[in-house]
Amino acid sequence: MTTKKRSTGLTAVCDAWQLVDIDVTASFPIRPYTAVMAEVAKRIANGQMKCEMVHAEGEHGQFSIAHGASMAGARATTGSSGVGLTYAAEVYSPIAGGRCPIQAVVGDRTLDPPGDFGSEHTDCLTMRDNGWIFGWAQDAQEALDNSLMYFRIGEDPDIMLPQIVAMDGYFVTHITQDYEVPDQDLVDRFLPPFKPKFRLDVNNPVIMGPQITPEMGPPLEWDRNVVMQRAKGKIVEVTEEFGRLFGRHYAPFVEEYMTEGAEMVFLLQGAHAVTCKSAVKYLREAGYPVGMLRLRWLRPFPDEALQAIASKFKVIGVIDTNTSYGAAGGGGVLLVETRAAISETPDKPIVQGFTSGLGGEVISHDEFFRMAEMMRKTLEAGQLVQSSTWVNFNDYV
Amino acid sequence: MTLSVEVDPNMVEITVWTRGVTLAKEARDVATLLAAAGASEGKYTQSFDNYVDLPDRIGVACKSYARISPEPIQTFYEYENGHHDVIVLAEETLIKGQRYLDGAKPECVVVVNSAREPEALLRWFEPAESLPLVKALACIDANSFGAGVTLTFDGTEGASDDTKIGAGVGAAVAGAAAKASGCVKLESLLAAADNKKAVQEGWDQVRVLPFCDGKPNACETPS
Amino acid sequence: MPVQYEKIKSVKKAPEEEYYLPGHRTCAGCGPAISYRLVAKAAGRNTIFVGPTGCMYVANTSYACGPWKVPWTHAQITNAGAVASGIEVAFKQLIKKGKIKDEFPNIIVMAGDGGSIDIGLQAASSLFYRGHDALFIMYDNESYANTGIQTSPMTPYGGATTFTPPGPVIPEGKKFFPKDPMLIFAGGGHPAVKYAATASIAYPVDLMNKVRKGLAFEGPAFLHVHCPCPKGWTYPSDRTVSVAKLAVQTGMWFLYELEDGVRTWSRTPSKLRPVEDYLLGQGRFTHLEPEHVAKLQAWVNERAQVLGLTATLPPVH
Amino acid sequence: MAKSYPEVPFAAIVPCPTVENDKMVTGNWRSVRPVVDMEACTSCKLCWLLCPDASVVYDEAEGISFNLKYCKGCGICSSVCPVDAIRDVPELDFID
Repeated sequence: MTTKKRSTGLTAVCDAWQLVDIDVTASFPIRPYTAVMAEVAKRIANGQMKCEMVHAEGEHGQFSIAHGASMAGARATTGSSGVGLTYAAEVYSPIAGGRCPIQAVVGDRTLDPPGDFGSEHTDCLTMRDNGWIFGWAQDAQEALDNSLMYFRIGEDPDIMLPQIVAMDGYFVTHITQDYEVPDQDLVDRFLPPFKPKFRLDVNNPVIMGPQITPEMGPPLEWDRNVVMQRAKGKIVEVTEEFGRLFGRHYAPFVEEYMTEGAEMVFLLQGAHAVTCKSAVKYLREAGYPVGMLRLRWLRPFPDEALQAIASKFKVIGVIDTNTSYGAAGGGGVLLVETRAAISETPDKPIVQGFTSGLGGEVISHDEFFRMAEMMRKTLEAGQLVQSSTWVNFNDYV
Repeated sequence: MTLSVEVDPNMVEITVWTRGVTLAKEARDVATLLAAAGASEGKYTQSFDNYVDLPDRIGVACKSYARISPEPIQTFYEYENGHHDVIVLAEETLIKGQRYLDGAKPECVVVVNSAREPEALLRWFEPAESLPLVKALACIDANSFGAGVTLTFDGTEGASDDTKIGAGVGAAVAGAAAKASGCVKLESLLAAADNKKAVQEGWDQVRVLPFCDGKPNACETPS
Repeated sequence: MPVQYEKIKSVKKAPEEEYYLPGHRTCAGCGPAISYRLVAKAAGRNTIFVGPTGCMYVANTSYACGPWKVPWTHAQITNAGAVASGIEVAFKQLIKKGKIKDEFPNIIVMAGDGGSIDIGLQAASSLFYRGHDALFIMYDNESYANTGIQTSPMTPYGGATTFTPPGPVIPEGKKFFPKDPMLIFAGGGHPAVKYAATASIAYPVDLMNKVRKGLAFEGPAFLHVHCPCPKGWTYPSDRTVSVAKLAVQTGMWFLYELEDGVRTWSRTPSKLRPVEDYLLGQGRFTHLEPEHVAKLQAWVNERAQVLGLTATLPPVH
Repeated sequence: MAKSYPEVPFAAIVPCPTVENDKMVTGNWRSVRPVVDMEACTSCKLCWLLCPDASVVYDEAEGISFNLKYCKGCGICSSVCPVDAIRDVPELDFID
């Protein structure tokens, strides 16, 4: 039976991990993701979950433990936030290149300096070129559902890639919300037991991760590129199946909100989409031809999905809640990726950037309103007024 | 279609085979000396270790390269020699069981550091089908010139080489290679090497067995 | 009750079966390769190796192949202890849940000195602290050898490496004295470690029995194996075993076990040979002046006394 | 024309060898070859146990021999032999 529950996004991911019977998890405390591990520990102690929880010596150790467990055939998880993620950076590529489909949960946190617990997507985005698949959940329900879908996609024999279930620190990790915990039978039907292609098995001994000759490098990298592209098809397939089974229907890649008749759209990912939707409603009532696009995946980046809808709009206002100092366009990672994705699309819209919500700040309704006004100026001008705007710093309204 | 051009048509490629670690310095010295000599003659030159063979291990076959060209070298970063004019084996047993003739240019010269006569080494030439490319097989007993083996990590893994260049067996081998192939002049090599006597001995005492159509001593007038 | 394991009685009675097979790109005369072969022989078929970066990764797996008959996985030079921990808990849990039918395997980390006591220290310490049932072997060739011989914490005082070249300003080369991994890992700071031992490739039967004993203990065990490196220490490759033996004879290496904190000597020489006998044959020490040799001798003598070795010690000149 | 690359295994994972790793044949590293004097050899097996390349072969009937496909000629076998029964002979003294 589906159970209704009120808790946080971290608890919701723990609910998913319990449903999929993870074998191993590796923990280390860092705000704000920590509670998912506290929840696992509690459930192991009271017998609800049967899993080995290893208290790692740091994030580098955490990801390495999960890597080892996955090579031995276990369904393994871990997680982190902020500088914890950058500390573990060495091992991301070996895990993905070794095709070990572990799952990490990330509650975003600003990188130091200075000390700041608030959400910024920069931590998770530093992992983006290592071959992991990931995207952001906007609420606890989506965090749980993403966890289930990511296991299914990542462990698919044609994919075999590690995944990150990302969510904004505090917003999704800490603010209590209502969600449904699906039925165990349904989950069992949705996700088969983990079957690695190869595992450390004395009866079928293999050598994992040997040195290679230079000419083996390009074909191995090509394989990693191909599987990342192949994952897009799997994402569509699994998201649809998830909807049929569980009754919650997600757009595979790009959620559209009030885009009917919209000439300009916000484009963003994660928790701020919840406030954004509300702001869009007010703005529509006030006559702004505005809508919203929310990315559900960052890797693989949904170019085709964006290209298919981009020409419906005249202006896209990309909201980056991350920093990429000195990046092309003067904004963040999403601005660069979005511009690149639709650069060759016929009748492509003007893409302008906004940087907002840094340091874990709320992006308020008022700020959305001002961004909309700036987008309207672009619409009227028919060209970029300013490539990238750091909201509250160099606004032009 | 793609362009069909000959890049660096007049460049001489010298490939020095050696044994890892113990003889790495000597092979590097041969390459360094020949390149330095070529440079002093106004040519464009390069010399470096074959990165793919690194890290080298004691006994493993590995290579050092020298390139000498009358024009600026266009394949400066194409880091493996693929068209050898001169093939040097810094240790005699390399003649057995290595494919050093792969990629040899027609009329290439093979120089071996060995006290044995060239004729005695013929049976091991590899691969045999590449023999018609060989113009001459030369032997020099470089170990006998009292030069000794210099073991140092200078010059390895991209480091500068502060140990004397051409103090060890490499000097005589370089002298022999220069004489047998004509790739550089004796005087420029003498100027470059630390042990000039060994260079001279190598030049004087190299025994050259000329080839024609893959057969030794078949030429009317050995060049 | 002492642990039960099948003891190897002599060289002749060593197991015939090879698990570290011919065909690897280690140096001719490689000390660590000897240790790998002996460890694999002693451990047998039901073994999984974790091989962090170092010579025993790079040289053994050149290229897209390896010499092991049993499963082997790479780990980063930083994280062998963590990867091995993950493997260990996975086997435990998968067996407990009935997801696999495997017999719990011997999990052996073969880490170099850097991967154990320097950049790999944190992960190694954590494996020991958490009590994973694994044998962590530190094959010690006293340098970062794979990268072309750079100093590690285990490089002896006075050892020349490409990062500690001797020169007029620094005549001795390496200035620091090495860490003591036995003390760090098994000196009481990691209570879960019930068994630790030093071994040497020059004493192969002793080494193999220590492997078996370490595996027989439940929980983590540590083995510190002295493995001369002909490339890094610059001596002719046929002398690897004799250099290892000289280390034991001069006290540059001590052979002992720590079982529940109690030290048992594996060899108790009645007198130590002067440290010069060990230094003379190695290129890495040729630059040493008498004052440096005296410092090394004093260090050896002090260690012998601290460890409680009752041998006659050479004078310090 | 596009360069053609070798087929690569999934994630570079390869099967373990069972007898020898013939992807890394090292017999051509050798500049000296061990030769055993069967008269002098006492079959103590020390050379067999201490060969880094597992290339000293022992057979009860045949005694000590060498796997020359892999022997690198390091000379450890001859140096550890307590009765000097193994000699290192220059490799070019042998035709094969």
